[in-house]
Amino acid sequence: MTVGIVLVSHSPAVAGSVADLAAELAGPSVAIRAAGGTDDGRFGTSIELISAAVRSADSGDGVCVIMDMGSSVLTSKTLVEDLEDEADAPVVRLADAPFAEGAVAAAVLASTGQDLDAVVASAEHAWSMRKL
Amino acid sequence: MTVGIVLVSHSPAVAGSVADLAAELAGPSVAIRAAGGTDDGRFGTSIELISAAVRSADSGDGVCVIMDMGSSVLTSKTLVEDLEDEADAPVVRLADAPFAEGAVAAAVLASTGQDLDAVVASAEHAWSMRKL
Amino acid sequence: MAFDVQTATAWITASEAVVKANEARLTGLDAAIGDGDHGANMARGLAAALANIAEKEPATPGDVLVAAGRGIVAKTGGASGPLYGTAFRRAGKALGDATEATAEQVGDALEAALTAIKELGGAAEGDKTMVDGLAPAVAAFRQAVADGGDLASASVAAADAAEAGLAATVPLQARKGRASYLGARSVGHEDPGAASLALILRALAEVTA
Amino acid sequence: MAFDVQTATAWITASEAVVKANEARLTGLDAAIGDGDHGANMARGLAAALANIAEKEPATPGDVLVAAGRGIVAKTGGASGPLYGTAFRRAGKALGDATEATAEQVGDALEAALTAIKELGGAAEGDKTMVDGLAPAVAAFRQAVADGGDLASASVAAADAAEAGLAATVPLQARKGRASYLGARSVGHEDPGAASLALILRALAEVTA
Ligand SMILES: Nc1ncnc2c1ncn2[C@@H]1O[C@H](COP(=O)(O)OP(=O)(O)O)[C@@H](O)[C@H]1O
Ligand SMILES: Nc1ncnc2c1ncn2[C@@H]1O[C@H](COP(=O)(O)OP(=O)(O)O)[C@@H](O)[C@H]1O
Ligand SMILES: [Mg+2]
Ligand SMILES: [Mg+2]
Ligand SMILES: [Mg+2]
Ligand SMILES: [Mg+2]
Repeated sequence: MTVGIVLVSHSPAVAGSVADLAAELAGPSVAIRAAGGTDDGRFGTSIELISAAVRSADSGDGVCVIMDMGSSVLTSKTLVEDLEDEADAPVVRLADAPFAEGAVAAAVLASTGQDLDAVVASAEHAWSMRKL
Repeated sequence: MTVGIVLVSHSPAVAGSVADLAAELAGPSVAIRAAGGTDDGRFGTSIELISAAVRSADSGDGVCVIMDMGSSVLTSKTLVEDLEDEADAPVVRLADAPFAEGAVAAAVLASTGQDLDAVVASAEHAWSMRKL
Repeated sequence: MAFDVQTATAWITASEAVVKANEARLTGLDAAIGDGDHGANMARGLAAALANIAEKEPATPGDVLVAAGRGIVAKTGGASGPLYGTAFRRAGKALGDATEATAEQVGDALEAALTAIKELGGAAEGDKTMVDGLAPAVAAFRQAVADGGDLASASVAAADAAEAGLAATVPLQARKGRASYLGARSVGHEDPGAASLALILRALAEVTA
Repeated sequence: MAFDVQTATAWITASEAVVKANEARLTGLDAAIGDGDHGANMARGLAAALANIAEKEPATPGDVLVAAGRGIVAKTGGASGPLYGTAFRRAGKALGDATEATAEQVGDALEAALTAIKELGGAAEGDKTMVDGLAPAVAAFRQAVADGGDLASASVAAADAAEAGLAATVPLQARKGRASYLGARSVGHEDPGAASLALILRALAEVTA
């Protein structure tokens, strides 16, 4: 069992680089996909990029989506609604989590074979992490 | 008055891309500097890169440093200790904040001309932000 | 006059045109308190709405709005995309399969749009968002219909209320979206989303006149 | 034998050599529960320590350790850099300007190193970090001195205790550093930082023998 991770950021570079950072720690067993920016590479969000990332990240065990802010959150919520009307859609859960910290926590936990609930919970638990 | 911002990440690409994202919202009045990775571009942290970024970000109103995790935090703490022994060192405060959300909040608040205490507080306040 | 496929299509066409004509103004408002892309976002989204309507050839006004909403969601790129897109889709669904929607049905559709935006974005009136334009517009539209007004006069009432709502966003401090990061510095500016909303409702008044 | 500039320099030289010889093993331990760079980090940091000692030509053993610490902080690149670097600097400062530090003074310096690591990293014993090697080592060193042992025998006691501490990290679950993200999966492996710490204290025992 390996839960997939999708990182949705307003910025293509932020989504991609945080995906690389999380992958460095989680190792190759976890599918971590970036969906950053608009479909023409500007700052913003594309529901089609998120949808493609979710389908690519899913291996049947579900996908945890982590968003940075604003349009990333609203567009991801809209995708979840759309998937409800679709047969055989991947199981998708949005994590309410700090972006970078949640991504690392979720990816590492997914690498240990935990299920979607546990992966989402670990991302959300990152709000209670402190650094100093 | 404009407080400078330094973003310290284990990953050069994460620090740089989050700096660009924050700059997009904060505008050109705020000096936002990235200190990501080691001095030879690997994943990790370099006290010399952080020190150079802090000096470059400071315009006399102080610098708010935001770290992602692990070595970023420990190395930034070590730099602050070192600066205590230095005459005319920039005034540096470490913010205990979620990396991306704290960076955006701090940069936007700095753009409004608030002082270092307020900028650090806005970054730290990002822990209580919720997305869903 | 009733709200049929032609009217619905004319509304989206006129909305696209007026947003395009005001693109620089919307972008300027967003540059002041956001990230300066609202004009481009809306122009792109409404162009995609028109393209999707042309492709789908919808048979009811409800389906016109659903097609518009899908185009907007797909291509806008900003927070306004899922918000307006979901709003148009819910409004379209609220019209059901009516081929000629009454003023009362259009009022219900606008109400559904408002509910959709509030649910998705979590903003209340006073948060300095498009909700501050749409909420008074829906109320004015329904009041006009209750007072015996037709689609044309109710749409004028809605557009007037949206413009008043836009003006009322100036002294507000943003509590949702990017502008909320600015704190007190968001005060003193019109909200970009409330500005585009006023343009779109003025377009409705014009095509139903 | 006392702890003088030659002995201090020999310690760092031997540490660099033994870490280099064990680089692949340290990296393998870190690959299992971290990010697989601890061997490279330590090799780089200790090489910089030697380079800085050669450049500064320190006149006291304390200054040797301070110079080593600065090199380690500057070049290691991982969490081990500020931790070991600050530890060596604080240990060096604890030696003051003694030219021949006694076993007791070296014990105080090791204690200062432990305090520095705990303060900076916030880890306690049992969190599966280098603290689990250093804490029992410091206690064993001081106990040996209290029991009348000299620098050589106290250093052997410290190295033995660090190796036992390393073995004791295997069943622990990490609560600090990258490995803590793994939760229960960090159980069953030696901690990389505790492993490098044991090598460095064995090097001390060898140069003081
Ligand atoms: N959560 C929300 N609820 C309601 N409206 C919102 C919300 N977030 C943003 N908006 C509206 O969207 C407008 C900004 O749209 P736009 O600039 O296209 O998106 P972005 O902020 O992603 O760049 C704001 O002026 C506001 O009216
Ligand atoms: N907060 C901490 N307190 C004490 N030791 C720590 C802490 N964080 C990490 N370590 C030690 O550092 C070692 C990892 O070092 P290294 O791999 O060089 O750094 P990084 O984790 O940044 O890649 C761990 O095995 C542990 O012993
Ligand atoms: Mg915008
Ligand atoms: Mg935008
Ligand atoms: Mg490591
Ligand atoms: Mg590392």
